[in-house]
Amino acid sequence: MLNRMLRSRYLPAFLMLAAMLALPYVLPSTYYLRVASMVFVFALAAMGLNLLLGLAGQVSLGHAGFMGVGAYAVAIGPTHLGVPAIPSALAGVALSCLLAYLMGRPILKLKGYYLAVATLGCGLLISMVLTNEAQWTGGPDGMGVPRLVLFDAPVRGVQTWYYVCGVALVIGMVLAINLTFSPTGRALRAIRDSEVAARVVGIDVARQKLFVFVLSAAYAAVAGSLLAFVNGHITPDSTSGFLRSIELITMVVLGGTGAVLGPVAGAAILVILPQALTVFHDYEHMILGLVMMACMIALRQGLVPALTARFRERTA
Amino acid sequence: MSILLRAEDISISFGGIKAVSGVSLAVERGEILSIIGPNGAGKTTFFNIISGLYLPSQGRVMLKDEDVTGRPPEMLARRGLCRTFQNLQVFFGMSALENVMAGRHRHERTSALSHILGLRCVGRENARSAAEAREKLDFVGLADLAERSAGGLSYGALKRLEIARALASEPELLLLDEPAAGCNGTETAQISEIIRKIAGAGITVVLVEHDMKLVMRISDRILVLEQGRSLCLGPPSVVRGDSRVQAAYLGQHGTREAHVA
Amino acid sequence: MVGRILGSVAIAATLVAGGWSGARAEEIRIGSVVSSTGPASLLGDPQKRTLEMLVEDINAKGGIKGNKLKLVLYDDGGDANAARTFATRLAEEDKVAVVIGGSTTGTTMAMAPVFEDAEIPFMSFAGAIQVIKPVRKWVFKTPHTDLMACEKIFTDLNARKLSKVAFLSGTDGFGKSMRDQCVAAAPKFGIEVVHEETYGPRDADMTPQLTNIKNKAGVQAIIIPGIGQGPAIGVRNYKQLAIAVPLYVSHGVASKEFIALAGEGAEGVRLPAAALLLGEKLAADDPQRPVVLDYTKAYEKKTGQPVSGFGGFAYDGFMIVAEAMKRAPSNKPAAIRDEIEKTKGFVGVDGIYNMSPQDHMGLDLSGFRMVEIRKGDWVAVP
Amino acid sequence: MRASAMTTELLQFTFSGLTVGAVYASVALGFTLIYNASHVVNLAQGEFVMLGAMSTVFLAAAGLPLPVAMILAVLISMVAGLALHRFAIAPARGADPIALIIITIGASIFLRGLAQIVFDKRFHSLPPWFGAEPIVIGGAAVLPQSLVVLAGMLVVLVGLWLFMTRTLFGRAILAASNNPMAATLVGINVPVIVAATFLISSLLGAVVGILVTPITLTSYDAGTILALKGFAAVMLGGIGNPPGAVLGGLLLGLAESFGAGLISSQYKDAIAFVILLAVLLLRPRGLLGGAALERV
Repeated sequence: MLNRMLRSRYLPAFLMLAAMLALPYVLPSTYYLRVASMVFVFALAAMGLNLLLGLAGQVSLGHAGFMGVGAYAVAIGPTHLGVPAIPSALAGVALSCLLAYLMGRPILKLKGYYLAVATLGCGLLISMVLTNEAQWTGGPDGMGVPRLVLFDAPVRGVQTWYYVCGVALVIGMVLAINLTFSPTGRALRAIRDSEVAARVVGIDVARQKLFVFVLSAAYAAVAGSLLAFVNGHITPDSTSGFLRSIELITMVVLGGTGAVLGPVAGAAILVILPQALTVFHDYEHMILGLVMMACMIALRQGLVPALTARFRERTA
Repeated sequence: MSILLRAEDISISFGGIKAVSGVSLAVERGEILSIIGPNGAGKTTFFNIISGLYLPSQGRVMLKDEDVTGRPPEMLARRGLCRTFQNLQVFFGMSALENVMAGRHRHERTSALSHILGLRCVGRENARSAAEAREKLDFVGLADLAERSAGGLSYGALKRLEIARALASEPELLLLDEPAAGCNGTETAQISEIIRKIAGAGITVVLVEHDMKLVMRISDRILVLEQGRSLCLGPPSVVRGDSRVQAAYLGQHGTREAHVA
Repeated sequence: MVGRILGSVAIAATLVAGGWSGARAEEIRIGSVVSSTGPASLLGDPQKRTLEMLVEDINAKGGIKGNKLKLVLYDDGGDANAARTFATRLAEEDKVAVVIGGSTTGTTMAMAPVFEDAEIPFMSFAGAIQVIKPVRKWVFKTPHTDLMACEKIFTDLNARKLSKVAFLSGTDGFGKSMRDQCVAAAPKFGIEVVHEETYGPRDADMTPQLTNIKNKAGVQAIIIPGIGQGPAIGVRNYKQLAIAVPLYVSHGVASKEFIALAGEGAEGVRLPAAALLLGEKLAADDPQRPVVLDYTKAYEKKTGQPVSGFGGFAYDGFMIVAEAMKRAPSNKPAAIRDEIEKTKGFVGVDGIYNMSPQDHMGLDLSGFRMVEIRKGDWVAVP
Repeated sequence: MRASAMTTELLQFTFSGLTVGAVYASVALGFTLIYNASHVVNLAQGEFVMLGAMSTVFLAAAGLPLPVAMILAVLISMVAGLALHRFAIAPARGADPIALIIITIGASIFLRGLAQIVFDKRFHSLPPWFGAEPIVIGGAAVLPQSLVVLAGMLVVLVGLWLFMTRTLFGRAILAASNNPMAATLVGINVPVIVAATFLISSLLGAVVGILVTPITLTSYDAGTILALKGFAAVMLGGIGNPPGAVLGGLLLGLAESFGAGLISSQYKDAIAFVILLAVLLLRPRGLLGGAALERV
């Protein structure tokens, strides 16, 4: 049984699930649960981005925009439209997918840095709308998110959201693993390695790219909705800003694009590091920059792939 | 004999230079047809046009009596045309088996939604694709290396891997762009054997190749291009004896050989 | 209930910690989350410096009722999400008795629920009115609301018999919030907003927007709500285009360096500002004069930088809390909260505070003064 | 009469756009230089601009004469550029482009972190070279410093062009950017060339920072937005193409000023990006990037 699990492609998801269930018994206070929830939420968004970047080799520098759509959906729905939170969240995911579809259709033809700047532009547009349309979004200061009410009981408490985020991450992970080892996953990896070769064997490159772009936007939107629920107050910058997009892509690359656990590791670094670096006070940004550079120089494929390779070398 | 692919009066130019001009060709079902010519004669460009990568400025391409000029390669693949590349276009981040499984793409029927959800039908389909892919790997003699990462294979093995991947798409017409380029004698012999087996399985093969011995040995017909124009078309014996070919092409034989070496 | 138990546990833990460290007196932990880096660092940085200076100062004088203070300060970089995490950390890990800080409305609103749940008093430096309206039991704030700045400007416009204004507002939280409050309040003062433009917080040139305002018929005054470099560049471009109508900026530029940055264009520009800005220029009998001069001197000596209104918010916030702690029967959060709410007649650099259960800011319009920039210095407008 | 008011207005927008655009263009040019030699997109380019400007401000405040402060500031920025190459880019040679980008992001966070400690977090300005009294051209008011910036831009462009085409070293840079392998074969030391482009880019950044600070002001975190806009400008013009970078920068500046002046100041950045997107959809490799042709 254990042996089968160890060899299963779902091993990373098992590990994640086990870690998620064990952590609350180890962590001394809800503050740590809050930090862990943030890791889960950002790991989920980064995992979606990893499908795009790691699997299909396409970059997006505007992914936080889709997080923003998911986050604001659960704020605007109940506040302005009288739609309950869960349907609002679903609508947010749907809207995010629709936006990704409409944007992706033209811009996914672009390659490399051109795609990077186009997605960056799309992310900025979303962020700008969230900032400027203050009558709906509360503007730059943001808006409150009504507490989620399920079966007439408000869902509250850091613990509850910790488990919700953790479960969402594990599910996201399982789905990502499923996709990777499916015909679509092979097609996407083929596109990443050689677009022209993918085309000649009959892979509809445009369609596959669009599919994975929309899927990654869905991940981001779900993560955004969770972020909004956990935080209770959202601002355009903290959900959809340009720097958040950069942070997401940094998580993916730091953790390693090739591995399912990569985005989790990347998110853990970028969420936990600022908490740990507070002891350095004014020097924390310098050290954060140094750590990022050192990581990328020493472990170019990213943390998880580089470490697994080293581990294999040692055991072999 | 029926005509599988017909190229009519194909021309294309880049930056004012005519790379291919007025080339016509009719490929018969079941034959092995080679395209030869000196470097820069427009062979690969012509290939890129009939495989849908470039849009010709003039002329049309008919596949099975259907005008497919300007159709993208993925549409041609669905109509039974597949190709390999002069410069390797292998999926280096995947295993040899997965490379060939990717070639099965157009035969895989499950939906993307089922892929995400990991439904049972996907598992069955994966198994089916893997079985077919192993068969193709066996066909090109790479069965033992199925689980190896493509990045770790030798050059000759990669050349054959590309052929296996193309075969996995079950083409009726296979275009091979310099399948033996850069291969040593043994590897060339293996490739030559594989091409014969492919033709034996009823698949039409068109190849661009520099290795004259290989071309003369396996081809049913040979098209000679020079400076973008069609110089001569016929069976090896005729082409070998054609004075224009000798003047234009075989005259450079020595220098070309040196170049390849 | 749970919160209360946690609160007592917190105090117990602090006591134990104090005992271990060998200190006889209790150490009171004061938490703070400010945006000392990032887009709002203009606000957060002087606040951080002020808090550090004040804690050092009080400890040097023996602490509060013999208890030393310990400042636990985090930088949220202007990110509401990080602010929320640090707020949880202050409440859960650091077990602070009171929290001072929250540089922007966005970060404050993200943190407020945490302290409401943990029942820790929270003194914010955010401008927007929604921080204290509706009143939250545990949340207070020191700066004047944006609405008050608008009212001060409109009153001045009324006095000058000007009624048609154009806005060039920043798209950051401060500019947007003030613009919204001003536009809503305008009709009450008979002010008509005839044209509106905006600028991005990092814009280096606003001549297109100001050209439009200049060419708009009937504009009698221009108002630039915003903070940081934006209003300075706006004023420079206003001068560049030789626009003749009066210009108002907001209390968000309230620092001496604004005059230097805005250059010659600043001549004649008016703004509502707290007493802090006037410094030596305050009347000798002004009740705020000693406080303002004390803070200004101490801050400038300590940091080598001119005081800013944002640091002033932190000064008032800290001092109100310190006074409340002196009065409070215990160092429990609830006790401190109750005393903060009872603050009466506290003279700060931003105004004179009179808090109540209905008013968790406690300032009225009298704290604001209309000042005009003349010959490179502030002058009070009567 | 109305027509002339309109012309004046448009002229005013044009000057505004050109001034801002010149800044974007210079940053874009810095990007392009480094990209051409090493295929690294250096997102720390904006920090070079900041270092030049902030160093000048603080050195001048410390009592140095302004010209000396400027020269020292340029040197400081160049040291930073060289250090960035030596300690972060060179050790990571051969890494993925995206990994290199993350390294430059790390570098920009580091430099910003350093600047907030060494300098401060306030805004600063420098005195304009020829006074603040605007010059009226065709009814539009232009700051003399804007003309200094535009002239400086021109000098930099011409200087760069002469350097690249007339000097052996410049030609070596061109050769290395066209084909690093061949350049190595003919004896060009490519790593030295790459280091040189970092040096030139940081010099360029610092000069621009010093020139524009009298107009735009500066602060420790002024680099981020410049990197963002510079990157957009590069892509608008077509990556790897120096005239494209300049064109892209100027057009982006003009798009913002005309967007703000004629359409909506609230959405002016959006307008600029929509134009960028539209250009890319029509020309997937930017304005001067040439046609895309797949080589197989």
